[in-house]
Amino acid sequence: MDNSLRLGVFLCDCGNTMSKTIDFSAIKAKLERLDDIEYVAISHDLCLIKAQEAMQKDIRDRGINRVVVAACSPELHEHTFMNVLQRAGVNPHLLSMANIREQCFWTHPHKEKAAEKAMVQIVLAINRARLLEPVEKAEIPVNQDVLIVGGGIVGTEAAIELSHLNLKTTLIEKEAALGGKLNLFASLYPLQITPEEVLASKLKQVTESPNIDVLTSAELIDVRGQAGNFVARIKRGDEEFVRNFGAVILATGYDAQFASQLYGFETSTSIVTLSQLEEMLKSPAEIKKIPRNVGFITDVSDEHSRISTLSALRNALGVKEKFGSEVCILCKNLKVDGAGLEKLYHDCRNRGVIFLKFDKPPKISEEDGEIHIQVEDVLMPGEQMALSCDLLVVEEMVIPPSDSETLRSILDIGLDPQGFYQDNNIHLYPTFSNREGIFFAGNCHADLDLIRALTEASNVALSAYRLLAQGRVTIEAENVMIDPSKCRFCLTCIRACPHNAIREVQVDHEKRVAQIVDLACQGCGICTAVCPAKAIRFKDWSDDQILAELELVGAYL
Amino acid sequence: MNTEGAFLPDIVAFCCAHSAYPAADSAGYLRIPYPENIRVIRVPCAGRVDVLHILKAFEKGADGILVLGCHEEACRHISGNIRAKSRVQKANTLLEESGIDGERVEMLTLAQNQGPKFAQIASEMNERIKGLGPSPVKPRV
Amino acid sequence: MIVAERKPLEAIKQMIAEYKKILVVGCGTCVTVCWAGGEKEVAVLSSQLRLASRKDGNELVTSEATIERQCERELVEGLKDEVKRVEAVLSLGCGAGVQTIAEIFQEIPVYPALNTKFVGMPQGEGVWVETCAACGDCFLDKTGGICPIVRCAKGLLNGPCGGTNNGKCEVDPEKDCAWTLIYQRLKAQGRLDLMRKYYPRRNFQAVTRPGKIEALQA
Amino acid sequence: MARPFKETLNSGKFVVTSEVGPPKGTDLEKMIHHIDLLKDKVDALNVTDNQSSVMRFPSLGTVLLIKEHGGEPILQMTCRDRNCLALQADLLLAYTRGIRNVLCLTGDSITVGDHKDAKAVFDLDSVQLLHMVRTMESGKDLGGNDLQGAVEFCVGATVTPEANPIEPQLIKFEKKVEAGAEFFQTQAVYDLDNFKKFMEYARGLDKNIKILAGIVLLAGAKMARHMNENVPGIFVPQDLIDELAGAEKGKALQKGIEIAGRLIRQIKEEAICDGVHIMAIGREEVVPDILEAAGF
Repeated sequence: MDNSLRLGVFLCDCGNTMSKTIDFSAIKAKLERLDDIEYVAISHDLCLIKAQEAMQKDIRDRGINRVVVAACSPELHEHTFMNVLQRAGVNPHLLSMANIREQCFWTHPHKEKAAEKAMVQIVLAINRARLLEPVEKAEIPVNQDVLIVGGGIVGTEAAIELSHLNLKTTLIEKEAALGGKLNLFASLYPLQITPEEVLASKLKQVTESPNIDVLTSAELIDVRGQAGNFVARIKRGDEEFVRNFGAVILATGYDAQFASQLYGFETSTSIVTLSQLEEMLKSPAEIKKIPRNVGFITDVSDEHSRISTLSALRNALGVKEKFGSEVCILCKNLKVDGAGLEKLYHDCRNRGVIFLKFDKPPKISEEDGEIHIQVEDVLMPGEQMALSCDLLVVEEMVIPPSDSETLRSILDIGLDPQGFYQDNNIHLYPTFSNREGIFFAGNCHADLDLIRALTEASNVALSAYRLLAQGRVTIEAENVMIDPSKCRFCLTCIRACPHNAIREVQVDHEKRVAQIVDLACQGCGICTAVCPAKAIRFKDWSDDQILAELELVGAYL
Repeated sequence: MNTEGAFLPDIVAFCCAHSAYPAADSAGYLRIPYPENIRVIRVPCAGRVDVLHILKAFEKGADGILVLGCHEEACRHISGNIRAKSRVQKANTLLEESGIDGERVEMLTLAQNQGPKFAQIASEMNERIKGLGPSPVKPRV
Repeated sequence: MIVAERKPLEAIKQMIAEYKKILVVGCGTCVTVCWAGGEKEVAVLSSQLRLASRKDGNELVTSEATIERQCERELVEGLKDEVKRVEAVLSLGCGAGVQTIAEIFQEIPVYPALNTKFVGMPQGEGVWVETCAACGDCFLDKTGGICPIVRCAKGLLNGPCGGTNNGKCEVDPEKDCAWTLIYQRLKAQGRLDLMRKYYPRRNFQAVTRPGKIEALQA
Repeated sequence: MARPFKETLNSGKFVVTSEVGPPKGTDLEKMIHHIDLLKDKVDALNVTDNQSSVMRFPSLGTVLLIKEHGGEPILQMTCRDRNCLALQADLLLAYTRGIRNVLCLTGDSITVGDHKDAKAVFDLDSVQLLHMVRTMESGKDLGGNDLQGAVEFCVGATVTPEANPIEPQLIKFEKKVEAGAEFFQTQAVYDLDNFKKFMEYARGLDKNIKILAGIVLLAGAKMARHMNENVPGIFVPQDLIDELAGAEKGKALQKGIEIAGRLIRQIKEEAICDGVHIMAIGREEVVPDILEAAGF
């Protein structure tokens, strides 16, 4: 067949709803007079299979090589129509859409103006269609092994999930044993199971799985490469070795730190942190004097942390159970939005724990091992209440793990303003990093209770599975492409790419240029816009196509 | 362009496909009207918008330009919205140099579900550009 | 790399005020890398000039070309046909590029659109700093690889002046005092003896203007 | 006739010098008045060279005037405005007209002055300038050519004891000593404890170097704060600022004179260094008051 343009325009009046305000056959007649138009069809329901089959047949029978659909928003059905093109034997990227429903008829009540605008939008879509380029698919092999950094409960759970999915993992942990924070917990309320039992059952699964290779006292030194083909250097004692992975999961958890500057006092024998209390609860026999009155202070930092709330509540119950003391929890806010947390709160109340809500931080003084607290309950403004206890438990700030900055620079990923890992887009892709093939799970990137964190472990395992399960990935080859003859290797794009998807390649023995890694590219087009040599072409969103949509500005409306 | 004698500006809105474009759709779902003379151009990220696109839009007759991207710290492509912001600043300067009021270009952020906000932005821009009058470099048709 | 900066549009407009057709020429080497004169900047300037001319009631016609290196005769000669079609050439090259074009197309006026600033390196996105004065008599062996000739506002060779201000330069508090940096680096390397040495005045004629280098034929 | 400055320096006497700032223009009346006022009250008068990069009546012309009026002048030479040919030629002239003292400085940056776009020369730096004088004394010029008739000068240099960081400044100080500086004039000092530390270091380096502490007259709390914020290497302690601020209205200058006098007296009584150099910056007429406040 010759290479001439043969455009097919498919108009959809959305179940006759739009044809009430506009004469579709008039539009059709106008369009038919334009150059290169092979076919114009009016449909009422292009979103239905039957209409799509007809469309597919029209494309095939009439040798249409560019398709314009004027219908609803591409956000809804762009993929649908791309599939139609695919089935009709036309490259799916040769589709151009005019959004005449959401962004025209539904929003512009003035009939004539809406009709006029629809026409402009269709003509623009046609002009854009002329400039479209095919983007071919390609398959590339990926390494199926997964590296999990952090052998706490979340990392361990992710490894177990992946082993069930038959993917091999290397689980590296900087401490000498797996388990992380769970080793320090005295209880797991509201769960009835103990931390020891949870860990024992998980570790058994890990040991029994042929798919999990555990490296304790090990750390990640360096990672090169891209999704599907990461090359990691791992250090264990004096030994350093290299392993290849297709994906990396970070589950490095959090650290807890007592912020004395926030409280204005230091810890002592009568003032302990939640972590110290957990130690006491784990071995109550070692305690010289069981406290009669225990006070908790939480959320002084105003972070409304789930971890802190959960920790205060379950340890208050722990104190009741192990020491039988009177317990009072002073808080600014409690975050009880997790599964079972509301019940945990009620359990505390039912066991006699008193809650006191403050707005201004309480005044604390210590005298002969006795703690005096002055606090104003928000329900009784203006009234200073005086309490005393022989053990005061203070919350700790949840801070990023000490190695997060190191891992950030090794993996070239982002940190949020607090220093936790930065999600790609917190709403859309909560477990994705800014880089393809690198995922986050658990408290290293979000404030989660245990159940949520374990859910994330499963989610992240599935995300890795989706990427690696087939051992090869279908990608869109060279949708964004750097012309090696125009590239000046100025590094602008490499520095600007938010997904770290551009690498340098050697063209011949002397010339090096930047090159897009198709699997890692997420199609934002930032590189295309920043290139000072205009050497980067984004086929789906080329300058020509964008400029084509600027034509006729001023000519119609 | 000028149907009833009154000045109807040509406004181009470059809309990020992850935020502002669905927001414009959402205005449609909610049947919230905004001026017809806003032309939405879908881009994969506000960071795709080049200063050249903005300059050329004026060459082609635009009276005002909006670049609409994701809210800060919620950009689908991490830094695309921040880049768009600084690029619009650059475009303001380049346009001022050419004798065109830099106020004709603005970068704003939106979330997918902010249909009413989109309509409000579109209407406000329309009023602002009406106030400024036609672009001084509008080609004569 | 040579670092340049676009002249203000007003200055460029005045240079080319009398012409209706101009060729805007970019250079694909240093000035592309420093975002001043690559294909992108050629397009931006051309667009700006067209807009400005239309604003003034004229219609300037611009054509655009970017060649690999404006300072090479053979590469500039490739512009022959395009130059014939215009009244003037506007170069977004460094001073060497402008002069090469002017030398080869002597019949046509050639104007500089850039100010060639210095030899430097990038310091973060979109920021370049001067690091070499092209003095012709490199001094870096004595200063731990930090050039006081260009990075000290006064180009001193024997240590800081009295204007060191918390390690910054009195002339510009944004800029580091080069001699503080040199001191810190040499100290870290255990080579402070280099700083204690006396250095006589440098040879200001190491490059006799205009500079010229003749290497043996390869 | 005034005693040659070199003799004064070596006499063991507590040395006092002051400064004359030439005017912009040819009306020299006020400056001549200052010269006459001060020439017999201090051991030498020092003339600034286009101070703060502001173009003025030349230093060389002024030292000749001082000489005519019977004072002992010190010629300040900066490297900013002249290349080594001009600097050498000026010294030849100065020597033939009886000038015997030179203070070698780098010079302020061009950009702080009133000809901001002028070319800064800096053919030499201050250490090289000291070397230049010594070379000329040996009968050669910087090009290695013989001079028909050499020169001989008492050469001084400057140092900033409050520089931050101080170490690079001290290395340069050592280089100036090695290059043959016989006396040093310091940047303004107010914190004498810190200055004592510097002096300890300087004495350890070379006992024979004469050091004159710089005394800049504080005309008020505002000026003190301004200097703290804007002049590198000057630190006015808070108690002095408070003292100035607490002065009665219209009496701030008087307080400044009192403070300067007190500092000088303490330096002299505790023999912290070899003398002082008083910089009254535009208020030369009160220098006698400062001296009086200091007990001279």
